[in-house]
Amino acid sequence: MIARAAATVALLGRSPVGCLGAAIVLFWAAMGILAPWLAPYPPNRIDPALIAYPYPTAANWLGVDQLGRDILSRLMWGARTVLTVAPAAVLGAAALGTLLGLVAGYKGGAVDSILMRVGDTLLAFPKIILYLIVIARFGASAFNIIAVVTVTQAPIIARIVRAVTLDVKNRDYVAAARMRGEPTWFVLLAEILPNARGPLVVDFFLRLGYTVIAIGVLGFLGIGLPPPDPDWGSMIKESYGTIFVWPHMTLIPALAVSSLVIGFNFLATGLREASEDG
Amino acid sequence: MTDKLHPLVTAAGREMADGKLDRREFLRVATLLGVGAGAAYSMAGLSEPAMAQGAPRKGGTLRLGMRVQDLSSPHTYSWIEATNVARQTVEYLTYTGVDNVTRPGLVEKWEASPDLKSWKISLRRDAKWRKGGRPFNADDAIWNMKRMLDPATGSSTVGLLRAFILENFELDEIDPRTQKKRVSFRLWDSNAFRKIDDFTFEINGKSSFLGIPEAMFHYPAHMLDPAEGGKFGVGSNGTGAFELVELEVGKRAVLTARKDGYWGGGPWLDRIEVIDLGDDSAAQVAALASRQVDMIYQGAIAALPAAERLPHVQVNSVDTAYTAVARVQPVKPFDDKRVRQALRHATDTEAVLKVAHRGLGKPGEHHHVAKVHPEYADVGFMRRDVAKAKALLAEAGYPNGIDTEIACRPQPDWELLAVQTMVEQWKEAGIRVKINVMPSAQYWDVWTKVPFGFTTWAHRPLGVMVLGLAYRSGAAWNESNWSNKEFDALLAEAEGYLDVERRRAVVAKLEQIMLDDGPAVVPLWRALFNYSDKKVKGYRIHPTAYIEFKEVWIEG
Amino acid sequence: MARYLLRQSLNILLTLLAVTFLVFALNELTPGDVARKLLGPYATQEQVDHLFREMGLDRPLLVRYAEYVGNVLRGDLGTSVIYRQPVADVLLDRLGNTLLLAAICFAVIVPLSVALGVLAGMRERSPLDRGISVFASICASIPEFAMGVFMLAIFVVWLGVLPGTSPMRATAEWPVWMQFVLPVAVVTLYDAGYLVSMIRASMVEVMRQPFVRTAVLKGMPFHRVVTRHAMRNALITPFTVILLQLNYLVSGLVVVETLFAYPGFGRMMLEAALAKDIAVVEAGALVAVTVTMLTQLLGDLGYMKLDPRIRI
Amino acid sequence: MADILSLEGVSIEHRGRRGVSRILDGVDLSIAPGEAVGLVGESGCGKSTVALAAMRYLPRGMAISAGRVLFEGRDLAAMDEGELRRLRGRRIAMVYQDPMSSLNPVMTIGRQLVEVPMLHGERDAARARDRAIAMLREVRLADAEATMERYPHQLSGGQQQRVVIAMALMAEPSLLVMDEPTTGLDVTIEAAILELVRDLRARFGTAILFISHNLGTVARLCDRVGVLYAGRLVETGGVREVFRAPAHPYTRGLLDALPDLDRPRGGARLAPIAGTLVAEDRARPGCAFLPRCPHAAPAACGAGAIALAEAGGAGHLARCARLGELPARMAAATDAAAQAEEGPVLLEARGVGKWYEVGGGMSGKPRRVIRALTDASLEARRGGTLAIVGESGSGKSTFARVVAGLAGEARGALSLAGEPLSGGVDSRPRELLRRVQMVFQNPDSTLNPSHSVGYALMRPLRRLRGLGAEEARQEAARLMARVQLPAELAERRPWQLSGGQRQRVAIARALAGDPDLLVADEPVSALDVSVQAAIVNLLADLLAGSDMALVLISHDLALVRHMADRVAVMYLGRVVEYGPAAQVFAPPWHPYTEALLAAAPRPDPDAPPPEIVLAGPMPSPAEEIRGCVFASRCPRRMEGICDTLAPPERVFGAHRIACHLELAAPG
Repeated sequence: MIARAAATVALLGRSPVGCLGAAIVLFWAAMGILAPWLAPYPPNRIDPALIAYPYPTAANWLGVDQLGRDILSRLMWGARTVLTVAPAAVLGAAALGTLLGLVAGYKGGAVDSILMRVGDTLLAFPKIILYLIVIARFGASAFNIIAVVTVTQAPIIARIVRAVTLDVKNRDYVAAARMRGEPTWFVLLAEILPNARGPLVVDFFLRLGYTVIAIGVLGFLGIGLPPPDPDWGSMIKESYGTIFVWPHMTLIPALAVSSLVIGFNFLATGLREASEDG
Repeated sequence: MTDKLHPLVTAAGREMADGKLDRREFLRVATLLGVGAGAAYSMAGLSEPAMAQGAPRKGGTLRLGMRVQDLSSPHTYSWIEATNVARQTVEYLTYTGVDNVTRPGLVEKWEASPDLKSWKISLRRDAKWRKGGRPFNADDAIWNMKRMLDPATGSSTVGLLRAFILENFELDEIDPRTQKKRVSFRLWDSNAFRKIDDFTFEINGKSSFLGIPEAMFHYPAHMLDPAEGGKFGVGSNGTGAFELVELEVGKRAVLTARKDGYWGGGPWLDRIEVIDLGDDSAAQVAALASRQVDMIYQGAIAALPAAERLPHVQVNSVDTAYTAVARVQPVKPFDDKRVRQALRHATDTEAVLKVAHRGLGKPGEHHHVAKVHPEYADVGFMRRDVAKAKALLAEAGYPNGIDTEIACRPQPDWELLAVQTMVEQWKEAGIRVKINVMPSAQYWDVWTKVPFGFTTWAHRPLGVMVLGLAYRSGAAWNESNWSNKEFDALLAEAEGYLDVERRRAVVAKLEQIMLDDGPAVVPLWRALFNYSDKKVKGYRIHPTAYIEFKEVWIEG
Repeated sequence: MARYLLRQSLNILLTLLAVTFLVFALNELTPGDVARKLLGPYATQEQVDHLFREMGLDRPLLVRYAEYVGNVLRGDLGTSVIYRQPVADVLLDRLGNTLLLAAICFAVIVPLSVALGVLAGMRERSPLDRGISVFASICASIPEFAMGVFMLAIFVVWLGVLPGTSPMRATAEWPVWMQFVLPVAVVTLYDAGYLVSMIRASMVEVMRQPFVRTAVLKGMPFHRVVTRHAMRNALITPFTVILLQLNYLVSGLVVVETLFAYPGFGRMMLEAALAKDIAVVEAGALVAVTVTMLTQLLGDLGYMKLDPRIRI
Repeated sequence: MADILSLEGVSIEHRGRRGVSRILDGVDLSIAPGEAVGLVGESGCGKSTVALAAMRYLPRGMAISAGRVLFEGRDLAAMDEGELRRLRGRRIAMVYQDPMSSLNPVMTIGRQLVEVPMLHGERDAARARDRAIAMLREVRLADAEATMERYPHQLSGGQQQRVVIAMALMAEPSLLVMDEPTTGLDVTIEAAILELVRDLRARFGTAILFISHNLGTVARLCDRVGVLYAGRLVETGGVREVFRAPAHPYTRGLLDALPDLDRPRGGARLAPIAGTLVAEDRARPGCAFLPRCPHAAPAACGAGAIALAEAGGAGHLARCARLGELPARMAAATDAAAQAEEGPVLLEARGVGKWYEVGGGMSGKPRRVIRALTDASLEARRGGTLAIVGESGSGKSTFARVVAGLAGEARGALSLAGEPLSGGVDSRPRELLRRVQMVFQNPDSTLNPSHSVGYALMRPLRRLRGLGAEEARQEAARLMARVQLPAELAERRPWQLSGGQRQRVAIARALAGDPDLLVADEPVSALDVSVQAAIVNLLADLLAGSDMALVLISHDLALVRHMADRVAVMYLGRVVEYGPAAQVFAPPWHPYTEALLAAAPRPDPDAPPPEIVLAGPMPSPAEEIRGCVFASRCPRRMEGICDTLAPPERVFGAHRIACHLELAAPG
């Protein structure tokens, strides 16, 4: 396992795009992890004195927002938020989707039909409404956003896993496992699932990118993570009205969120190329 | 206007002469009692402010950026935006100006009985319906008033006039939820509205009420053509200066000038286009900057810095008693008044004003009476004192501070900014508050229920009005469930004084009670503001956010 | 074929029922009172109760749902709480605007992404491929709100050559077509970025197929191999995805519509959902789901047309 | 006359991320007009690269590093794109291994055919179309006009390959490059295609470069042959000289590793070639075959480049340093140990069948019944091998899966040592699972890529024999020794193993439970010949002296002949002939058995061409056939009987044949 991961990293090393992606993601991860130590100011500290001149200065490298909060600090803490919520949400979706996909693909028949139909319905459901209903009902919290993303993305992951399962379940080694009387859960988790790892890992990073966008959109529409803790989408929304005078307040978080998504997508591209060549 | 002065005008004039009545309050009372604005100004020794900003020019189109709402039922409007469109066609009986002075509208003059229970209203004779050319008469006015007070209509005017002219009665139906008979209301007397002649009628109430002329300026109190059955829409009849010619809810509305002559002079504009820009502040600025609109109905704080920098745009503002208060219900930990005090001590209202409202307005003083209110009493400005807040918390048994959650709305944006600013300030005193932002619609479902919330309170001309609505024990809108017997008693006393100085003395005590025991943090008094293109003339922003276009023109 | 269409129609109906019921039930879960909403925050409780009864909101959920379905079947979508208009009127108007925007975007996105995707995929890992791929990947990575912000900053704030909002109303400076430029550009860049990657991947796959070698070794010039043999095959897999964009273009433009104050379907849905305007939300969900299902159906039929191996 | 194609010292290198590797090393090869030259070798020897080099269509990363490829005397490398285009399709055409994927799935056959003349000067579309139809007739496609309008997926594999051949011949090229044109096709189809090519060659006089791993097909078609190993031509010469008197040890090894259709079980042990080709061998300065060569003398063989040298007859060259010193080829030794007596019946199948329902329900497709296996009655005895032979779709694998319990509930009765062996694996008790195990066909999918070899062996030991972790580890080591795998492979992952090693692990895994019955489904068909022989020997060794029974599923008659005690011949889900091996391989034959025997390729240039060539494809198993299932292709079909009445079973002792023909008992 470790050897394989190391091999993948080595292969990734040969993809310039993948390296760039990994570098961007690692950069933001470092920012997020080290925010408590690196951030020059508390992210929510409001300083009315700074509002008069909110532009980048020696004290506030990226300037302050309309409440006089240090943008760099908020950006770093925002990285921490998004890099916690997005992976948690995608992991949740991956766990649920993988389970459903394995069961649907392996069992086939009515179980498959029903699970896939439920998934299709969920996918046909206008997402924004689902988000709104859940958030209106249960409030805008990181947990609820994770839950909603999990539910809306799981069907897609289930499809990927189901496709792999349908392919793999007819492989001879699965037959061999059944012939030694392995229980279904073992066949699913030990024999089939590891073979979905490649597509799942690539999809994981792509999906992280989408999720970062989704969280940003929720923030931008004003139904994202609750203030005051910094969330890049909300930072854009809050300052968007001032773009004509203080564009940096909006453009900096917009650049941050774009770069992170680019990072994830490049990383996924690199991993895909690595798996193709490997 | 009137031949003889109402006795109270004379009394009020005396009080003013004695220095007991504020000049502005005298103006209000005098005009409410039927004295013409010009006369009242001269009685007060003031000159009426001139409205004109040069010679009006005829012609042109004004484009207003404002939500375009459904307009079909004016008597039940809940939002100023709707009335701002409708008002141009279907007018009010009176007009309360920026200066708090109520002037005639479709009403030419009014006279109140000495006990303020009976009001004689005379209509002007030159106001004509656009369609049919029939003059606006007493039947029209009475029909509209009665319709607004009919429980089936559901107009908010009821709340204003209920005590004056309505009575409760039991229906035969049983409410399955409460197992009691359902209660409804009706006019207390068949003579409540009595037509005297075609242009004169009488309003007879069961109690004294000074505010009748102001009530006629209540935002849904549009005078509709009875023939249209209370509905309003494109082409609807009206006495106003404009005609609604196009309406697409959520998109736009178009009004064009009336061609057959309007009683009030003007209008100058040929055409008004209302464009719905959504709630997004950036869209406002973008539209303003790229000259897609000439005027924005209400400025968002986020758009203010940009608007200030646009050379062709002017920011209009007016100090008001508009605010939003962070109020708590008496549940743990806020059941202890020391905790409530700590909340106030931990708040730096000047900073909140500066940060959240960009300094436009006045810092709040934690009692719900504003400097613009006539009976405002200065009981001292409460400076922020974090140490004291901490001490109070410790005293109350929370040495490590408290954790709680505040509910608020994302719109208008300054509210959320204010909450964030206060939350940050409170944190230093050990009051750790999470913010629960809920969509406006949802907030209005729970605003009287959440233990800790941040609620907008609109501008009202008198301080005691808000105190009565929001802080009296058991009042429907007492969102904080706060109950203080002494406060209730003093408030009743204050409401009984027409003499503003006597009222002020009581209000000072009320304010002190609010500071000591009250449920609210009042962070600021807003200055209402909006933006208009510099070529828009004749416009003054009104504390109620009403827009009247008949006097507005576009410079060439 | 007839059997397939019948089955799909049934499928659509079932999904519509499931989704509308879900919306109905979920809406029930969310706090709030339609009557209160209709009357505004300042109406008295009696007035609210009165209206509540009058609207029949005190009846059980299933009864109201059944009534709703009945009304819909009769063509009555109900009345919007926020717009105080028949839902159909509001919906048609907003949908019309969105469809116009969607049609323009679709007309730009599809040829653009097919061209770029094919160009990139025909020679895998060539400089042209690298260039297009990276560009597409970046475009698809920039969220619409960020892309909108960048564009706005450049073209409206800095250069001042385009209008900042698109209320679909010509003004002296900004004719309607100019108001379309920014929304279309944002949607196109974001969406085409994604499609180009899809089409490129499919094209790469096809170019590795032996039949491409067969065509080359017949003596066919490369450009004809690409246009005649590879392209059609390369469009089979992304075909559904391309059609699914219609879906996104109809119900997913909420961000762009909000950014540019464009009076469209997505913004309507957002506002309706925020205001718990159930009739509008339901109708919108109906439209969104129908569009989804129809694009799927269209996708299947198109598949069949494109790929003779598929029979339904 | 000048050579059509000649390769002069061609070396080809691949530059990839893993560095440079040499694919071809100094290959000299020439083809005269009208001549058919075969190129043989195992996978990875570089033979397909030769084909692509002949068309100057090398994959990305590959380039000619030395030598020239001349077509009619002109260097292909010197041609510009336009010249090349005029050459391709017009003067050189190619036929590919996988006809299905070589045809554009979304274009009609007609359009794809017509393209060729249209690309090469034809202006008149109607004339091009007529020509295409004529060519389809030339390749003996029954309904040429209708075929024009069809899509590739609507044709069978054999028909597709005929179309590809027609397309190649459209412009009457002077050279036809055929890269494994019959690989993946059933033997009867293969035989038909080979006959077609022979015939067309005679009529058009086209020169052919024929690339194959199958020595039998080369023997049947070619005039001359070249043997490639690790990118080097190790032997070349007339097909008769090379096959009769192979000079290079590798060529000898290839021939000796093949089972012989004419030698029954116990006749001989196969002679595998030791080891496998590894990457380092390509860069070896001396003989690339050195590490695997039984005759290697490192001093002579590893010293430096070895030239092709005369090896007997005219033009017969071989690249061996010890050419003169090699011992003469020896006849394979008989292996007495393998001739054990068959024991009592272990597996008994009575009227076993498996029908699947597809479609219907929510799939939206009409419900159909696939009759994969019908009414099979067979038995396998302890210590013996029951072989089931037939083409794809014959139901032989279904039978294997039914026995193994992988096909779920089946019709009929199946018993193991008298106890019922019913149901699928999910319902079988553990003891029964242990007693029946299986070896699968595909070495790529037989082992889970995410588990190590050790894990793959320990898991069944723990589950089926209930061993503890440490015991299982030791037992796994013993198992590996038993299948002759070095112990250090236990830590490896499947992708680090060669195909032969993987198949050994699969056998070890099947043996872990110490089964009574081993089912082997095409256990060697995906392996190179040299490796195949070793696995076959291993299976034979494992069976020898044990009372385990083997059910061997294979399409390879020679292999069956080599291994089986009893043979069942299946066609379209039915057993058409069944009996002891000796009787099945001797007349009387079921017409299908006869056709299979005739079609089976033999590495003998003098073997007569098959007398019977089956026409047309096998019917779909979803069709309901009232008469004999073989009737539609039977060369001896009797009108009115065979297609209406089910054939009677003719019994000659233990030998049964299901046929309407009055077959004579062996005299």
